[in-house]
Amino acid sequence: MIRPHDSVIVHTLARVFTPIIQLFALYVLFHGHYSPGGGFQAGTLFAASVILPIIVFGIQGSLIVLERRAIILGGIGILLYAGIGLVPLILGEEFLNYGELPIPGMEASARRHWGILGIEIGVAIAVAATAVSIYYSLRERGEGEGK
Amino acid sequence: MADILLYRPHFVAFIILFLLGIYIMVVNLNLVKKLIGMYLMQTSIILFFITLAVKRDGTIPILVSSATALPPEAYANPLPHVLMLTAIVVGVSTLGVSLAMVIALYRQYNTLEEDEILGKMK
Amino acid sequence: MTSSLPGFLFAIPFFAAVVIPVVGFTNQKFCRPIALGALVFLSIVSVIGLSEVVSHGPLSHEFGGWAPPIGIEWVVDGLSGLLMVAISVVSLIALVHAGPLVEKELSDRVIPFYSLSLLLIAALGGMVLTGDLFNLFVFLEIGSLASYVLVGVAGGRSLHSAFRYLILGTIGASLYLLGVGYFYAETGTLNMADLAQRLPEVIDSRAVLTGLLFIVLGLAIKMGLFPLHGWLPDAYTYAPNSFTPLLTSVVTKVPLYAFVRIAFWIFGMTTVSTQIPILVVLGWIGAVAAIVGAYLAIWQENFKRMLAYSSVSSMGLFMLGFSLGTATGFAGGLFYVLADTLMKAALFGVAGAAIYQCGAITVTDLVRLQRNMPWVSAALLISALSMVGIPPTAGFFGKWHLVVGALEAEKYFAVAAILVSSMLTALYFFRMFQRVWAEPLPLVEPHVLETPFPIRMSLGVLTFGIMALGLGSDLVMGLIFESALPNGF
Amino acid sequence: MTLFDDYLLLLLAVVMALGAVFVRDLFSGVLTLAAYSFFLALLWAGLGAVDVAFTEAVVGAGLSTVFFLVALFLTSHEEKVRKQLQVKIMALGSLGCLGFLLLFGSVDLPVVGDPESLPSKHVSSHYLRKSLEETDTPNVVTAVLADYRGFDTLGEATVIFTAGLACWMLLRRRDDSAP
Repeated sequence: MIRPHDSVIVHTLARVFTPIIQLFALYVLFHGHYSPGGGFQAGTLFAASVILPIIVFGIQGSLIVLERRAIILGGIGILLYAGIGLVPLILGEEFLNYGELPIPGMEASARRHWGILGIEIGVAIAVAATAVSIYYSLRERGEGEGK
Repeated sequence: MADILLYRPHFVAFIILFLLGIYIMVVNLNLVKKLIGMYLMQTSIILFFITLAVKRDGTIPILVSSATALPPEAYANPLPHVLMLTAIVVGVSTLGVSLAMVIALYRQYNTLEEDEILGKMK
Repeated sequence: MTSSLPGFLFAIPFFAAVVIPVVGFTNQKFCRPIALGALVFLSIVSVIGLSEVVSHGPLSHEFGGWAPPIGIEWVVDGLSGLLMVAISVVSLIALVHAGPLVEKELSDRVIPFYSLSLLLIAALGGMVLTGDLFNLFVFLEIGSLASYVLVGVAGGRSLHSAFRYLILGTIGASLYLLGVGYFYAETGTLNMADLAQRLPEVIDSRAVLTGLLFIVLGLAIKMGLFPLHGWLPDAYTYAPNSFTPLLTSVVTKVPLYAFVRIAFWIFGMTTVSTQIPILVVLGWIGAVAAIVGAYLAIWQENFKRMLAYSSVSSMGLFMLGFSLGTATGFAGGLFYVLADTLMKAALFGVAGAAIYQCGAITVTDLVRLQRNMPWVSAALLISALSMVGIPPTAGFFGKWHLVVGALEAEKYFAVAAILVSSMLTALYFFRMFQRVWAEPLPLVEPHVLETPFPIRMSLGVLTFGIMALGLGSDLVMGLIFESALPNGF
Repeated sequence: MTLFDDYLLLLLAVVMALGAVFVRDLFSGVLTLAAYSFFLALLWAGLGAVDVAFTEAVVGAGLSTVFFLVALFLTSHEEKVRKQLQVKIMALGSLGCLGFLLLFGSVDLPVVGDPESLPSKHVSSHYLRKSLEETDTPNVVTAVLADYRGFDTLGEATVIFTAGLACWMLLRRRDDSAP
């Protein structure tokens, strides 16, 4: 049984760190074109920012509404990724060919730039939601059953 | 043979980690220990690929200003990095699933030792 | 020829798999129609793909619009098109069959069952169609994760066998990835066609030899080839009945396909038979596997376990056929793979139906089928005759072509192995016939009814398929000879 | 990065790996594994693979450790010791063959750090030359990951989605109904 921690220091640190981690995750996501990082790392960091409060404050204090729906959000992230890929396929080009995305007024390379950003957001959503979902699944027994 | 051991430390470390990982996965009867072995095996393969990407005096594969500023020889090879990012994700996914199996097995048999589980099945 | 058709072959099952959990949460009833609809659609598209290949030559699709060595391409040629048709059609039938069983066994897990099954099918399709070694690894892992879980979801023994499958499967996948790394280190490319061009220059390198050995070893674990089949009997026996037809018919065939693709298309016939003579070794392993698997099957009381060892034996026969080194042997091996896909789906479908309807687990229990379940009994009879190799079933023609190929290659040990394994197979299936049809009914007969319509229909279609493949064997062999043989024959 | 640093980090990583394997208490083992992961991340940053290092630090030392720890909290953390000499000898024998094969194949591998080796030339030089022009992305790893080999990345996202579904399927309790 995982019990919530009751130290004030831990609580305060968790409160302070959660938004910082989220901010860093957003930076990693949107700056992935220029520096190390990208959708996957951002998603994992975001998942960490959701998991940290659950570890510290206990599962009751968490976004319990997420619990079973997290995996749906993961599916939506993947649908975003694959949907961006599907648009060119339906237009008669190749799957995932962002150069052929119907964005007006852009060079092919710029379209690819924005296409990459779009799929990175999809990956970030999918990874964050799925990691949280795995975490919830793994500790599901922690609720009523005890040990 | 001897010069490999001296001049390819990465390769030697890779062999040690890889064989250690498989050995633990096959021999150890504790389910979590098996997964620790699996983690070692997967990371050792990442080590193998990353050393393929190294170039002497090469910098990280983020281009400076314009593509023509530096020749390709000046950057580390990005392809193995990409492959290994995927491999890391595959590794953590496999780990998640296998830990779920371990927890489910523990719920049913109340032990993490494979021989005890086999004993309780009979 | 570039075409968008392979892209749709990926997109159809993939989108369906991801949409199912999203939609399924509002109403669980949507899952099954979405899954079956997607598979019908997939089957149609893959048949169209195969006919395009036969009339116009291979189709390729460059993902992201990048030409092959830079990007990833998918290729539908004769071999991959044929296997794609087999996978999509058989998995459609297997999921139709699974319907009533899922309601009974996994009623609270319908959503993930259909979603993971479709992910598995999408991954198998990806492994068959991809022209890139690393892309193959990614799909290998998706498919493996899905099948580990679907094996283990019944709990208890199935969970333990799934854990062992996971451990061994991960070792196999890692060995495969390592082999790809060795190839990459020697050639600098991951694309199969590009690799085939660049490998001859470095074929004497020890690293290439090591890489090939690792890949063969890894795939051999995944396909359950004889000395490395440790995970297979338990997984086949204890997996939930709703999943076994899919697991046993296609999941192990696809790593075999990957081996064939790498050995015959990347390395080429002459290389693997003379310069790096792995075919000789694999031929002997196949012969031993065919005999030992059939011998072990004789001693099994559990029906599913008996079939599992029979699968080990079949895998040996495929390997034997591919290693003969003649066109007839190769085509015969491929034909037998197609036939076995149908036979295993039918036999495990019967096993699942028997457990569902009257709890018949052992071979002796099957006696309960004889009077009240004519459809299931007929499917059992015909698919078992096909396993033994009685004309005019598909199994007979498969073995016939294998024997002809072995005689052409003058490999008499192969002929002997095929005949001995067939005789042992006949032994355990005839013993089963004797128990099921020759013995009187037990006095207290439990009230047993015929199975629900989806099970009956899918078993009927599979039985019909076995007969049709047997009667149309000339047509299929002609197709294989025309468009699915590698260069060098 | 000098060779000396590599030696040091590799040595530390191997020692940590041995520790993680041979320590009896599983909690200590998992935490040692996190340290192992951390040293590997440092090593990869040193070898120029910054993206991999970042991911290893986040996933290997972070997420994997969290998963391990949760699993250990919910199960037990004692490892029982027992003798199984026969299995060990057989395993050591076959692993010896594998190790010999690895050493045998390594002789012809390209030298570490050789810019003229084949893997550094053929496909990868295209990425390094063209990615800024073709995809407008200076980080070549991102460009290759999300565009040139974007299909692999879709597969990667699917792998983790599969794992999420898988855990959900395995661990939900029987009495749950779909929400």
